[in-house]
Amino acid sequence: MDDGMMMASQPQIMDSLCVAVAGQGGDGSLTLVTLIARALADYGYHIYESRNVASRIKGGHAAAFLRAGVDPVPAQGHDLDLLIAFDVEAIEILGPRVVENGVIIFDSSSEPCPMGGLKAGVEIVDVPFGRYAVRELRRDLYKNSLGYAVTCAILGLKGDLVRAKMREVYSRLPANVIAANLAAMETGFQVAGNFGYRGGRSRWQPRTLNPTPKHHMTGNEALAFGFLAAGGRFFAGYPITPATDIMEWLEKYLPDLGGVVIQAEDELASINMALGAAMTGARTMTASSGPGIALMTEGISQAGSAELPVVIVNCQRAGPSTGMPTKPEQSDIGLMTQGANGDFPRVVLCPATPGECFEAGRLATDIAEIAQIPVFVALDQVVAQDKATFTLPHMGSLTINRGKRLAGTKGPGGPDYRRYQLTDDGISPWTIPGTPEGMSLVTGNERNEWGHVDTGPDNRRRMMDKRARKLETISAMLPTAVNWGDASSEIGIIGVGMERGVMRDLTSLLAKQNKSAAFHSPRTLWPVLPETLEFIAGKSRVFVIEHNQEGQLFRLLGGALASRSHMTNITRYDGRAFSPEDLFRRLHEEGADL
Amino acid sequence: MDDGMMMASQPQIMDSLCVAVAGQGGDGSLTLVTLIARALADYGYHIYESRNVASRIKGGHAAAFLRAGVDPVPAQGHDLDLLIAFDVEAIEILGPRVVENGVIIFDSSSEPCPMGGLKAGVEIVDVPFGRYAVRELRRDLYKNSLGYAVTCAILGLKGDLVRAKMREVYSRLPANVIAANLAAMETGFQVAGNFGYRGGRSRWQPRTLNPTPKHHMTGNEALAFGFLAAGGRFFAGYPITPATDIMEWLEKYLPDLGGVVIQAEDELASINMALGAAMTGARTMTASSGPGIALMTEGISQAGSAELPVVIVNCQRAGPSTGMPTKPEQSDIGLMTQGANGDFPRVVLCPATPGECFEAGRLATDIAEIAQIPVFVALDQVVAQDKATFTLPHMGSLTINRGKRLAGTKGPGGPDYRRYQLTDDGISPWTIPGTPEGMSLVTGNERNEWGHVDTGPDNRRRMMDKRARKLETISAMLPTAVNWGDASSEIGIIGVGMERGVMRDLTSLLAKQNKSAAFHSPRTLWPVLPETLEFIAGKSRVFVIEHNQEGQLFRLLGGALASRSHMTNITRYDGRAFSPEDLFRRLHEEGADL
Amino acid sequence: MTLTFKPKAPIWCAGCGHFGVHTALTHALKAAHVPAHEALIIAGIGCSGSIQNNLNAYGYHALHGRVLPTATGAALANPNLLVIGAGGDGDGYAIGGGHLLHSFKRNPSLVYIVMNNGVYGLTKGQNSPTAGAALTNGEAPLDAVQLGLSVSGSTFIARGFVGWWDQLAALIREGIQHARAHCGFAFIEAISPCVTYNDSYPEWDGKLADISQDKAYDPADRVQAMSRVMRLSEQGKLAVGKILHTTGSTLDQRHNVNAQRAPALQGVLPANNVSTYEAIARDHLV
Amino acid sequence: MTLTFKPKAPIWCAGCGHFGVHTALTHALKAAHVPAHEALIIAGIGCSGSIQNNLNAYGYHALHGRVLPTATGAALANPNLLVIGAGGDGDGYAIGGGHLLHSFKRNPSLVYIVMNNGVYGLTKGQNSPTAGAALTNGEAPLDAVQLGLSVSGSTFIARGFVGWWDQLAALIREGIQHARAHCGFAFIEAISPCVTYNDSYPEWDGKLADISQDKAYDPADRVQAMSRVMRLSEQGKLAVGKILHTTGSTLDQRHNVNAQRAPALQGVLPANNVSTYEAIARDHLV
Ligand SMILES: Cc1ncc(C[n+]2csc(CCOP(=O)(O)OP(=O)(O)O)c2C)c(N)n1
Ligand SMILES: Cc1ncc(C[n+]2csc(CCOP(=O)(O)OP(=O)(O)O)c2C)c(N)n1
Ligand code: SF4
Ligand code: SF4
Ligand SMILES: [Mg+2]
Ligand SMILES: [Mg+2]
Repeated sequence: MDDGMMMASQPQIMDSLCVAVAGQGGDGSLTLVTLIARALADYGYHIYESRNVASRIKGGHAAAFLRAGVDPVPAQGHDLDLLIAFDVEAIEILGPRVVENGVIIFDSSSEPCPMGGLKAGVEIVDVPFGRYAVRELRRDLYKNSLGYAVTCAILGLKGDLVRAKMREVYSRLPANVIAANLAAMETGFQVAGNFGYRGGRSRWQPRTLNPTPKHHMTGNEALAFGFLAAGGRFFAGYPITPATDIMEWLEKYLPDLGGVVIQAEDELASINMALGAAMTGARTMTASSGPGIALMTEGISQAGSAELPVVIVNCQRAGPSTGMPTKPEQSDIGLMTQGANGDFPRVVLCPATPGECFEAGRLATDIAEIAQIPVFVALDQVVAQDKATFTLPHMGSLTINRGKRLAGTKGPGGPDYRRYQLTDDGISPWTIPGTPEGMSLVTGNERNEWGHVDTGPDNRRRMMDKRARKLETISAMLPTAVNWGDASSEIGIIGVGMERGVMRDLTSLLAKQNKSAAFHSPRTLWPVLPETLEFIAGKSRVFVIEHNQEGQLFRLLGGALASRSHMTNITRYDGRAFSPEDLFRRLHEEGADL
Repeated sequence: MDDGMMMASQPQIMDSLCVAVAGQGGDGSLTLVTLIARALADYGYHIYESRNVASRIKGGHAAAFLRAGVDPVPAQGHDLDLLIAFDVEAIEILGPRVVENGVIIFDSSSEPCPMGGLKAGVEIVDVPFGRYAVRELRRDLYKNSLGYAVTCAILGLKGDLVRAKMREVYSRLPANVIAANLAAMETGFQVAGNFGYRGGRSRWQPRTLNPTPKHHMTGNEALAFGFLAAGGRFFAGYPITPATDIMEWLEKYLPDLGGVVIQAEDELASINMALGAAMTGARTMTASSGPGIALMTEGISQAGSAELPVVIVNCQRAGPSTGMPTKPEQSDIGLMTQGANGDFPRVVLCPATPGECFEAGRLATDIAEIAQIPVFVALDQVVAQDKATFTLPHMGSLTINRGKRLAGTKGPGGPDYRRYQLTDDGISPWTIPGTPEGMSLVTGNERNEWGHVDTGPDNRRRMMDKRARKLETISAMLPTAVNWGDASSEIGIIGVGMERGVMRDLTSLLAKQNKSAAFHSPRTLWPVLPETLEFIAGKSRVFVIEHNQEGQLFRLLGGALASRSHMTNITRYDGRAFSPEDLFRRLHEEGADL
Repeated sequence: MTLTFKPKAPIWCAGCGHFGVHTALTHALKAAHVPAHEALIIAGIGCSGSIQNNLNAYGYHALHGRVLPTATGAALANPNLLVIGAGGDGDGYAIGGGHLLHSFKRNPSLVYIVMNNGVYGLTKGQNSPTAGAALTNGEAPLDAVQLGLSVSGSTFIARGFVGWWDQLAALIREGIQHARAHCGFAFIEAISPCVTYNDSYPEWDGKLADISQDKAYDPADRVQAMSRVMRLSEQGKLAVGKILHTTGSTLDQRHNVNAQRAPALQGVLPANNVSTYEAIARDHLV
Repeated sequence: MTLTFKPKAPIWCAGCGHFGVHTALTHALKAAHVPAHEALIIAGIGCSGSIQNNLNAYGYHALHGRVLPTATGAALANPNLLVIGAGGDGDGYAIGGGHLLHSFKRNPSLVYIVMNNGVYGLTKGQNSPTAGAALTNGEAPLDAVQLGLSVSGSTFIARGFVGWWDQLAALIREGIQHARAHCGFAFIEAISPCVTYNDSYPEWDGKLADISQDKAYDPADRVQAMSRVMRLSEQGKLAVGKILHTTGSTLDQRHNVNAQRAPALQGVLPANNVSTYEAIARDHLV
């Protein structure tokens, strides 16, 4: 390999960078991406990480992605600057996405790199990982450490920093494992050198940005933190992809705060444990994905009927049924907004970024207790598991609102205490079990103010109306949409969750062509807020972008009285996110004048 | 009591009659109504029976109603001609509904009949049932036999016929019990005589109509029969009001036909047993009400994904959650049409009469197998449990359609057999386990044509599209709406299930005032059929009548693209049916120009 | 004094066994000196599932079959409460069977009373899992006591009969003490006939074997308890009395939940926790 | 010959215990002479729940925890099939625990194989109900064999170890024969370690007690079987071998289901049943 060849041109200033690491599940692509991300973050880059894995433990194509930028990164990009491929399948799937003059680091242990389908000028850095790693016990880790050094050399990152980061990331591993990996890293630097990447010669040159420390979390983690910071102290769950991380994160932090995380025997137990805890006044959450949420619907209806505060997180994955467990979708919108027996007030929030997830976890906990209702937080696999840099709010500034919760040990104050007192705002003051003289009956049956069963028509109507009024009462608390772009454009584009990021990228793509549109990304899915209906009414053409087949958001908006003669639905349900280019093309196909 | 007084006027020709029997749960009001109904049916009357009971075994106000007419009776009426009241509460609740010059038979054993709130000229026939029945073991039955005779005397029914009917209805009881009740009946005739109802003197005079034998079934029973007649041979269920009758009816008839009825340990087991049986090729059904259906949603999504034919009956009761188990509602429309994880094709039928229930049971079974999808039959407690006379279709004329089911033991024909073969109509030919060389993989995961897991984006899209095409394929089989009234009227009225009957009564009520409207009662809830959207588009004012709070049908129509600027929603959710007068008043309040 | 809800009179059929459970429970609560506001009765759905309306305590009407997860959530969130689950055999052994298994295993400190009448009362007489073989065409009835003994984490298992009222009350009292002392899960099955749909009163007298009469019986020996109960069952008899009483790891212990440290008892104002929250935030810096 | 799906190679991690179950099951099917098209494998969700993709038989991927109701429905609808449920310990003992209980009680003629690795493999390593006390901070693991013995309707209970491959295959074969002879529910637990998340291979050798070695052991004696298993468990040992083998009322018998009379085997054309349907219609005349 001509070692001077690629070095002829000046290194490129790194304003943004897309990297993918791919191989078979178990190859540890995620670890390698984490290492690179940490190194880039030290330069002050904003980071966005995502993954594409199969629903199995070892084997199957698995990829991890990293996008870094000088500005906050809204989504995973499509084009790759650098690909680290551990096998031929990785090249076949991701090779075509490597840009002209991009770099591929390929594990040539067993086969040479197939060149078909690659763009012009792509440089192949051939590294026989297997040969180096063959004697090592933790082969995956070793491969990653090697690849890390090669990558960092190509990116032009400072060796000291690169070395320090690895020590930091591996700090909890046994000393001999650390030593072996540090050695692997040095081997990696040598390999890179063989390709000419040494002595400060590199393909990229990182900027040194204002290195303000940033938080780096997945949506799941940020959501769990928001719940915890809002005083959430009880979580009952059952493992399911892609929601398990929430339980695992809380298991790490909640017990120290006197909280409990319990792994139930199934989702019926999780939701009902949550209801039992909620009744005692603990702020309570559960989380699952489609199949588990389906099992919880009876319990959610019970929360609505018995007026118990509970937060339910749904990390949506591709259905129907078991579907594609590791792939994103937004196909439980009907299930969450309308899928339970009977009428009861509920709220469905839909944050789109880790920062919004933190806020949604916090707010959902407040709203649930204030209105004594079930509150959903709807994520999709992308929002749930992609990991981005952002800044958490100042912890000292957080507050919570316990609504009409009466003081702990004191009686409820009035001459009598009725758990289901009819009130103008629909919310009854309440006190928790253990309060002397606060005894109450809580029930999922229709009942009178005291909690005794009462199916008389007048009582029934009053109780239904009381419960329904709650949504009006908390309406001002519901998070409003994020709007951007050209508000005066005749074209409106609507999307939630994972569509937000690609809509942001689309904005930049349009800007390059001096075009624009009005973007509207709701953060409350249910009730549908008037702002969304107004946005729709104010445009001559509206596109609703969503990840499901039936157009569940589109239908929801129609059901909420939006006139749809000028609305077009753009759906996708193949388990893959839109790229801005995809979206642009689809909009064009639908006649968007963009 | 002046025994001549009430007899002064001529007996009234009985064209229609409304009777209520009420007391505490366990008083046996239903038995008495059955006896009277059977006697009237012998004269050729059409009969409609309904009930209003509490969710407890003994005690609590419980009432049974009977409406008889020379024409088919569409619904329970509001006004009562005759009330048999076993306690004061019954008078308080139902007394005001007795028409001027109506009759009340009152059990005066413990208290005199309260007269407040009764209309002018209501005759009170005081019968101290307790005094007569005190020595009897089966006190309830005894009371009913006594009340039966008193009632029949007042109605002017022939003594012989009345006596014969009792023998017939009680035929399976022990001889001593029958004897005691026949004696009680004779006592009843004497009591009636004391009030002047003897020797052919009566308040009413029955017509002798064409006594064509009629079938007399509840919606639940007729639905179960329709399923059985369509070759339904497997039913798995779990008791729940008001769906249990379906299981009990099938337990009586299915085993003789080589079928199985299994009471599962819960609804998760019922739906999954049903799926297991469906896979073997047995025509399969389950039934429940809101709470149980909520538990089944994961399984229903599995049927949609794995392409298994199953019929799910939902006898809707008032929610949310446990709600009011014995009261009617239509508040699971969202749950059935959109309440499961992911997108999949499904059908929701909504019959309104026992005759339609038979047909829905039959058709649902066919559609499920033809399209290999889950098919809901949505009833409400009124449609499910009210009992009416009608004529079943000629059994010899029934047919079934097994769709693309391949012949039992033969191979599937082609050179290869793919369980999920991609076809133009979305339906894959299938063969059942046990077929040599027909081996297949059936799964709720996304898979390729062979049934192997495949989450590749192209395969995914093709499979989702294939499944979605099924609805188009079976669209011509979906039952269309019943339309009546003045098709050219500017005012349209829409309602399903229990609203049908009251809409029919409203038609008569309007006719008396020389008014009319266009009535449209869909029999398919999902997919929303174009005929309904056309009906809506063709009117200048449309009223959607439904029994729930949120307007779930209204929302469904909006979600299906109906323009709703000229639509008004009339909802009720107090657990009581509309009377035609209620409905007329509500329509007026909403500005209906009727 | 504040006026809260007034307990109602039971709505059961005259002669229903559940009256006996109601009386026994009322007495046991009194005998164990449980203040009314510290007791939380979590009832199932069924005729049995209206008992909470008739007691002077906090009451909750759970979903059908979900008494135990609900009670577990409540007991774990606030261990100062005495949580008493109460429901039918359909509720507890059919739809709730999986939760029963896991409650024996988890051993949360709460009481669970199952009113066993061999039938679904409220839905009008279908067989429950304890219906006798004569009703089920030969299917053997479930014995929850044997089931409980087979799960090695269980600590307190008893059975009483509403006809033997004082023993039932005493068993419930002991169960309450077990749970209140945070020793774990106290399971008490009460044979409570349904006079309307499965009037089994006449049968029981000859069928019940009161194990407490045997002074040599040691409820701490699980293996012997199991053999005894199984042998009796082979003879067509049902063991009654305190069948198992032992110690074991409890759910509350494992989660380190106690009067000071429990979800419902924490000061959750963010202001009180700023430094902890900041430390967590720091964990996520890059 | 028609071409149907081709079984795939397993996707488990190298060394996973489930390979052993796959091999044992393949051999048992062959040894019991089950034609491929008569076997229906109903798998759960989990790493274990992909076994049906690797076998030459009809296969169904059930919902998580619902192997047994699905299998019961299939076996009852067509008793000519050999229905084999197969899944993980999370699938079968956690979310599916209630169904297991009721399957022991109902005794449907089918085989159920649980691959017990003490862990949720597919969701990456959470504790399953059989996780050892060391992992659960003291919570006693569930022993499904004891559970099964405690339900008096159960008829066939065995446990094998993938390390003792031939015994496991023999147990499965016997279970298949039990089910095919319509003698009821054949439950076989296979100890099948997860090398990735709970590598317990080293532990098992000393811990397993092979009860079949004892010639005096009588698998027809439920009470003795229970005592033996419980005593072993007190000594920290797990009984392996054919633990219970007896007779009892089966679900198929009670529903009068057999090769002639079964839901999936009826001629359901209305024309064949007109007189029966007319008789039913007559029952509803007034
Ligand atoms: C999910 C669900 N399924 C079914 C029902 C209907 N249901 C109400 S009570 C009951 C059974 C009651 O039997 P049991 O628990 O033994 O109580 P009992 O009435 O005998 O005291 C059933 C099945 C329900 N309420 N919810
Ligand atoms: C209703 C539902 N809840 C949760 C899950 C997620 N899930 C998939 S596999 C699994 C557990 C697998 O453990 P186990 O049954 O022991 O099988 P193993 O992987 O260990 O073989 C879980 C919880 C699911 N698919 N469905
Ligand atoms: S039906 Fe049975 S269980 Fe229910 S109240 Fe009456 S006697 Fe008791
Ligand atoms: S994770 Fe464990 S159970 Fe799953 S395949 Fe790997 S070794 Fe087997
Ligand atoms: Mg019961
Ligand atoms: Mg496992």
